[in-house]
Amino acid sequence: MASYLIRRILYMVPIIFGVMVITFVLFFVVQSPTAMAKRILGPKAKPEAIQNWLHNRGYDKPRFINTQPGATWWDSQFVHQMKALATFDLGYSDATGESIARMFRQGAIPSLLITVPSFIFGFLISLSAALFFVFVRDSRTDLFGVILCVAMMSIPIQVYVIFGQWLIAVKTSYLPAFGFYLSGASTIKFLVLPVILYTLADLGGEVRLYRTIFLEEIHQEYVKTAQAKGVSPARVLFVHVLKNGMISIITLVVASLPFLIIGSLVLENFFGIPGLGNLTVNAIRTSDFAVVRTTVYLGSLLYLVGLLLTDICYAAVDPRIRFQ
Amino acid sequence: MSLLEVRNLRIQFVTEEGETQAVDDISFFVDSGETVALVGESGSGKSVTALSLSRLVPTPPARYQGGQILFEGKDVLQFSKRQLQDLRGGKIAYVFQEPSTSLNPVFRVRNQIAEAIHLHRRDVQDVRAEILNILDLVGIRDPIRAMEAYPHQLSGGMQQRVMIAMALACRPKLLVADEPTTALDVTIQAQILNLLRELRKKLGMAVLLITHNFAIVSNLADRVLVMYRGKIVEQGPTQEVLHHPKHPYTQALLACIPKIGSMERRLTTIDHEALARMS
Amino acid sequence: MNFPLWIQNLAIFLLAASMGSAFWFVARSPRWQRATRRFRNDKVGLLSACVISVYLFIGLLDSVQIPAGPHRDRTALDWMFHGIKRERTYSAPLASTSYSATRPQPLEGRHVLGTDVLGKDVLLQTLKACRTALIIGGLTSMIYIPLGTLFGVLAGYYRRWVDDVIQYIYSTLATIPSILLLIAIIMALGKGLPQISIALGVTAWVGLCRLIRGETMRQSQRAYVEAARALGQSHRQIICRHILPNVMHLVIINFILGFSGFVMTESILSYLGVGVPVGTPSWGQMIDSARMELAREPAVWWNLGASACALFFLVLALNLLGDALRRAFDPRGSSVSVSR
Amino acid sequence: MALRILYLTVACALLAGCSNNPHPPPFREKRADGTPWQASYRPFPDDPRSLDPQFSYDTLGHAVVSLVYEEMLEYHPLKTDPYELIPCLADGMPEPISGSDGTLAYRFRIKRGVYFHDDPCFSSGKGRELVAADMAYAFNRIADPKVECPVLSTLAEFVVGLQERNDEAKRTKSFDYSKPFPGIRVIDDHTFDILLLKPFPQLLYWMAMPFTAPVPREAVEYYDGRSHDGTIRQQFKFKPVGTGPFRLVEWKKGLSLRLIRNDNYTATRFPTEGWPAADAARYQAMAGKPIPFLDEVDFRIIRESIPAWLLFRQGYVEAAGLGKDVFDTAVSARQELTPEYQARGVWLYKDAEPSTFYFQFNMQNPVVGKNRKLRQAISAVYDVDLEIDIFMNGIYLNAQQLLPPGVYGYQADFKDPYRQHNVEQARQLLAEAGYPNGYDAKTGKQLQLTLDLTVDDAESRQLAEFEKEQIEKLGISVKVEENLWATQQDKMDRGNFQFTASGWNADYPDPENFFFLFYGKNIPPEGNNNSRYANPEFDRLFEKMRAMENSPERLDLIHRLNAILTEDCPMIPLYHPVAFHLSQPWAPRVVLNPLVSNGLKYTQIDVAMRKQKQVEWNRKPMWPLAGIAAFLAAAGMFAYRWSQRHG
Repeated sequence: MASYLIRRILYMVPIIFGVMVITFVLFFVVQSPTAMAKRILGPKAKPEAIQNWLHNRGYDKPRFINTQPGATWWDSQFVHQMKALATFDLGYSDATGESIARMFRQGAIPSLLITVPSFIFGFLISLSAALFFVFVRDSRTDLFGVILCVAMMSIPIQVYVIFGQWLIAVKTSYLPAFGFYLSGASTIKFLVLPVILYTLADLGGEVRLYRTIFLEEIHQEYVKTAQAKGVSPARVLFVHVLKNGMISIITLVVASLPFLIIGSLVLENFFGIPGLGNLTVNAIRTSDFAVVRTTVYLGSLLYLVGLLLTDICYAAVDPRIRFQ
Repeated sequence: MSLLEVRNLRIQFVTEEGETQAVDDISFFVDSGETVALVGESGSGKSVTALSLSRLVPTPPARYQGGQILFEGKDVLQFSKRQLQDLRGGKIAYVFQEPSTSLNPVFRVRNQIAEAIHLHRRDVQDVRAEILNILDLVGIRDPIRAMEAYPHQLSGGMQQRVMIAMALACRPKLLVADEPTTALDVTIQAQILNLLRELRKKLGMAVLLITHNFAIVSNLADRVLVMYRGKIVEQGPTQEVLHHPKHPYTQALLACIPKIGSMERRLTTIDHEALARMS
Repeated sequence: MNFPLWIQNLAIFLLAASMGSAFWFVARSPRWQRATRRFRNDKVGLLSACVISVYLFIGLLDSVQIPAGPHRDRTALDWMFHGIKRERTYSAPLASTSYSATRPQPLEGRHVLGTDVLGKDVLLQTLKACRTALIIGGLTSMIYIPLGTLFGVLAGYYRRWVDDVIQYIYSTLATIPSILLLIAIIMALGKGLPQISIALGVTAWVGLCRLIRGETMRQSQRAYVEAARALGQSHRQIICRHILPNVMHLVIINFILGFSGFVMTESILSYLGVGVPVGTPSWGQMIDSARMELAREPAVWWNLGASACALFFLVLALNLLGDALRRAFDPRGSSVSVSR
Repeated sequence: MALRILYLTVACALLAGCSNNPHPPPFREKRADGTPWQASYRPFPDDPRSLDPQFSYDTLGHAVVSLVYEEMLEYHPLKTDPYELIPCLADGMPEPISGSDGTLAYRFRIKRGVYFHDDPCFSSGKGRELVAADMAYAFNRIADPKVECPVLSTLAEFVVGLQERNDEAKRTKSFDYSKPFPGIRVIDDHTFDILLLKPFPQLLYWMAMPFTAPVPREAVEYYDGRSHDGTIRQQFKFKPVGTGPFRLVEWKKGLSLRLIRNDNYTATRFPTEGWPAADAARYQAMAGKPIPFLDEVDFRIIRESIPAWLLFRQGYVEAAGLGKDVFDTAVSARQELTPEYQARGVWLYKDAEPSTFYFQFNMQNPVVGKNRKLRQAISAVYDVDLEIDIFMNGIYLNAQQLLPPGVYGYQADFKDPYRQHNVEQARQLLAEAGYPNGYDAKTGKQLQLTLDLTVDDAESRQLAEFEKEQIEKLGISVKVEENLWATQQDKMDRGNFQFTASGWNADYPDPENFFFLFYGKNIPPEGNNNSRYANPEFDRLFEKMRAMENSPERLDLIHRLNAILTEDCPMIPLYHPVAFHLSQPWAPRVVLNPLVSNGLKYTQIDVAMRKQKQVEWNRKPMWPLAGIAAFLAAAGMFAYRWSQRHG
């Protein structure tokens, strides 16, 4: 097990390197830091100020290889970026000069407060709904359910948010239309609406996916065996099929766990929740490349963590898989 | 009264591609303690017949169009869900073709057998002892280890023994073995067939053996039913059908039998190896 | 980078033509015939196909130019709407005065779905956006389907180092969260339909490639491929005659489901400010504008209503069609992988 | 079943009981004397980038900086025509002095008894008194390359020593703060002179801008963003320490900035004159009173305009700008409040801003730069009134010149002959320009122009589409190039564009601050002349006008400058913004001058009225609860019957 994991982690090293190269090319070669400097210092800034800004951040160095006389060849933006990312020195926001590590630490909590409950509710609801539809499979209810799921998937998340905000926050005054602060139990009032909407927006897809997974299990031979044993349809579904289906589902779900921390791009911005999603959208809007590329990089790392978790999870829940 | 009597059973399949008459007006019976073989090529409707005995054929796409399935004199087609669940496993038990997929991969062998016992034999006090007992009965040498194993940790022959153990766990009156050896190595096939024969003697249950293999039939069956395109085209005592087939289909089928002798020779040569793999 | 109209039209045409010919090409195999038979009995699938045809038809209408008089780039669709006048600004559906609680002014004409901020007919804008959606879907498909299929088949067939290289490329791309990669690419390339399509294509081929690679590996181990190999057929022949036709259905299902994904993604991109360029009608932008418009008093709902409905029905139909095709090819639903 | 009903009731009660107030509670409920604590909640569009007064150069930064820091001078909060500077930290207006050696200088006296905020950066924890050395330190900071002061080069042209100190620091790669700043002559602790290189009447305006705010050296050195004894101190730019009426006590990024009253504040009081006669009673009550009135200012960061408006409607923020989408809700055709908002008691304010928006051409571009008639044609075809009507609620002022109203030299009755939306004239001009009907007379090809814009949201997108369509009325084709903000800036710098939309907001109300945008020596990278307009005649007049005090002669020069710009058309003036603002009934606005960014120090609110209105405006209807209950009941029924059927 340990050696397997080490091998997996080693395998990720070239991938991380690839990600770093891609982000570097996208953010440094194609977009010039000079434009960024203008953005930060304001349109009225003088060229010296810009040169100064670039110099202070090392953006005036050559891109890949330093060919200037007297300089070491690795004294370049690329090498410095690689080094910084590899050592988790996330640097400072181009826009505010704040420590990115600190921004991410602060943003993670609100994001998790939205995503974790949505994830739990969403998971439970979709699991039950999927089991229900599988239980009544091939009936009118099932067909209706599938169409409903697809319909829910076909609505962009913005429409959910626009409608939810309008209905609950504007028309009824039950919940705050906007805003967020951490303060014990009363934080909940800010979470209710985003959590509901986030759950709803993902529900259709999840139910449909879980339903497909369970349906596939339903056609397995062992289901026939169980029926022939005299096991009731409910027990067949909720014990035999559920346990088998859960293997696929849990591994899928585990892979998405690390992403909970990123939060929701659209939702957080609409509700003014200062999470990582909001941070990212804002960075995109203000061309804060330091933050955007860190998000890309961290997102990639999270994905790889997800893959690793999936492997571990498989080993944990599927008796058929044992690491050699 | 026969243990099982099927009268004029008709089953139709309705799919997007049209309707198929899977079982077309068949009648037969199985007496207590008797072994009956249902023979036919694939697609002849024999599996559907077997499954329909406890209404395991899913509806839709299947449709029971008519006839009766009398088990101990009661019509299975009129059973409630509750009665059906008692019938299945409790009275009629099944052994399927492919043991590797027919066992639930994520439950231990113990749990799978225990489930059957819990469902039909509430009176059993020591379930664990009973499981060991049954596993021993089907010839598993290290029942304690097998009990705690997951199906994939067992060899094909062992898996099929577990299937049989599971079927026998509730002392059924009728064991329906749906091509129980097709998926197995030739060497294991013989072992499983021997096991079935012994068990039938020991437990005195009736066996309905579904197969396309006449070699098995001649070894095991008292009577033979030959099925072709959903109809029973010939039936009678085994020796009579084998040696004096009346229906041309039966004659054609018999012509395809592999030489029994050669099979047995190979069987003896590979036996040790297979045993070694099993333990 | 902005392609002239005829190239965009070509995208739509190629889209329709390639779909048609792909069907025709593979429809002879028994597997496809079985699937066609099953599909014919699938009411939901047929209905979805009809809905999609309507969208395609509208897209085509808006691609045919009728150069008449001073209006050089007027399409057939514009021509059909030519009687409808331009207003100053918002007006409600079928209203006779312009939208305003306090300053209503008489309108030039009646508009079934009202007008938008610039006084354009919302119905026409909604219909014109079909073409934008089709072009995004079409151009993207032209990029990602050949890429994904080719690399998938190569990786799955040749294995060894080819597989390693291709796997490395797509693992790396898949590792970057796709929405961020999309935004980064568009930020780097600039705005525009082709750029969006390239970005979408770069992120979308990964999924297809992985799917095709898996299926190719499965097919390569089948007896008929072994047999072909034994008969001394070249790799190219085996790939073209045996492997490709047997993975084609996955490509088509993936294409249809992917298409709906692209249309949805466009709306998110518009929200993030990296959507289609100014002056290109698109549902995503209409939905994005709706946030502000909905807060007006009285609310301007028709923009959101029209665009969200148009988007909704297309995506719904595509999803249902994809499902129906999957059912047709695989009645017992044993390939979960397609749905991810 | 009974349990389920109980749950439902509890859930409903919770839902009904919970407030939709999105703000955290104020720091205190009551003041020390028992009167209500005045906490004001203000919508704030985004985090400021920096609160370092010498660095910050954006409206958001200034909004906070000007409450925490103060400068020698400030604008009179009530006078707008003309704008008037009054002393703030200075004890009286500065006197210009000319030395016998021909040097130019201004002498400032600092008020006595002005203290910095109490802060751990001072050894005693108590704020120290402000002295002249702090001003020298502030100017040293302007010169320090590490501070990145954006106006350094502008000031360096006039103030003695800035350039040298900057060059020296660049040479030695470190800045020696122990050396006195040569441009400031400290007479005593409360008197200093600023020495000038050449006449610079605009200096007084600069002395009212945050760049020249005195900064305590202790704070800059204390807040270094590094770890000391295990605790990380903040960076100075996030932890301002000034002499102003408020102290920043909490800044949660993306959420809020919270300031509370500086109890030691004595520098200024409410003005005793200058208010409009119509509102005399209200102002008289405040005249001469100590300020600030508020105990707490809570800037709530709300990036989207819709939520900000919703919160205003619900009574949870004190002020709101009127965006185009909500304009009709609150303002009627006669530009008055609608009955609903009149009934609410809301205040409406109309602020003409000292800004101009315009199209600007790249004069170095071979197509538009060399073709004056083409530029004039575009000017003539553009329907600014329609744009104002659709996008600016019809309230912006149609601009005919570069200078906005209120700035010295503005000509109220001036009409730009090429800016009258005359399509016939436009076609005529276009034909004369060599493109009859939009087609090149020589090659027969349609003229295609590229308009570079920053497009980042729905509104800017709609506006871009409008602008494109307007110019295309000429028969030419316009391609809108949508840029990210940074890309747009980059193009401006490199001159890599044909024409673009732009705007300028007055730093100070002097025509110099507008005309320098077209001064030939200000062509990038030297300055902000993004049009790259170079006209020797214009430059000569500009230089002359710049050094003059206001006089009829100067006025004449300004008019001539304006005439040159109008004829040459390097830019097309579009409009001067007029912002409509609403204030809640309990928080009427006091300040009338749009140049004043520290208006909150004059503001007060009626807490009791706010409480009452908030309840009134947030009544919760019962129908959604009934709906939810009905839905749950139906679902329960269904589940029950279904379970009955399926055993």
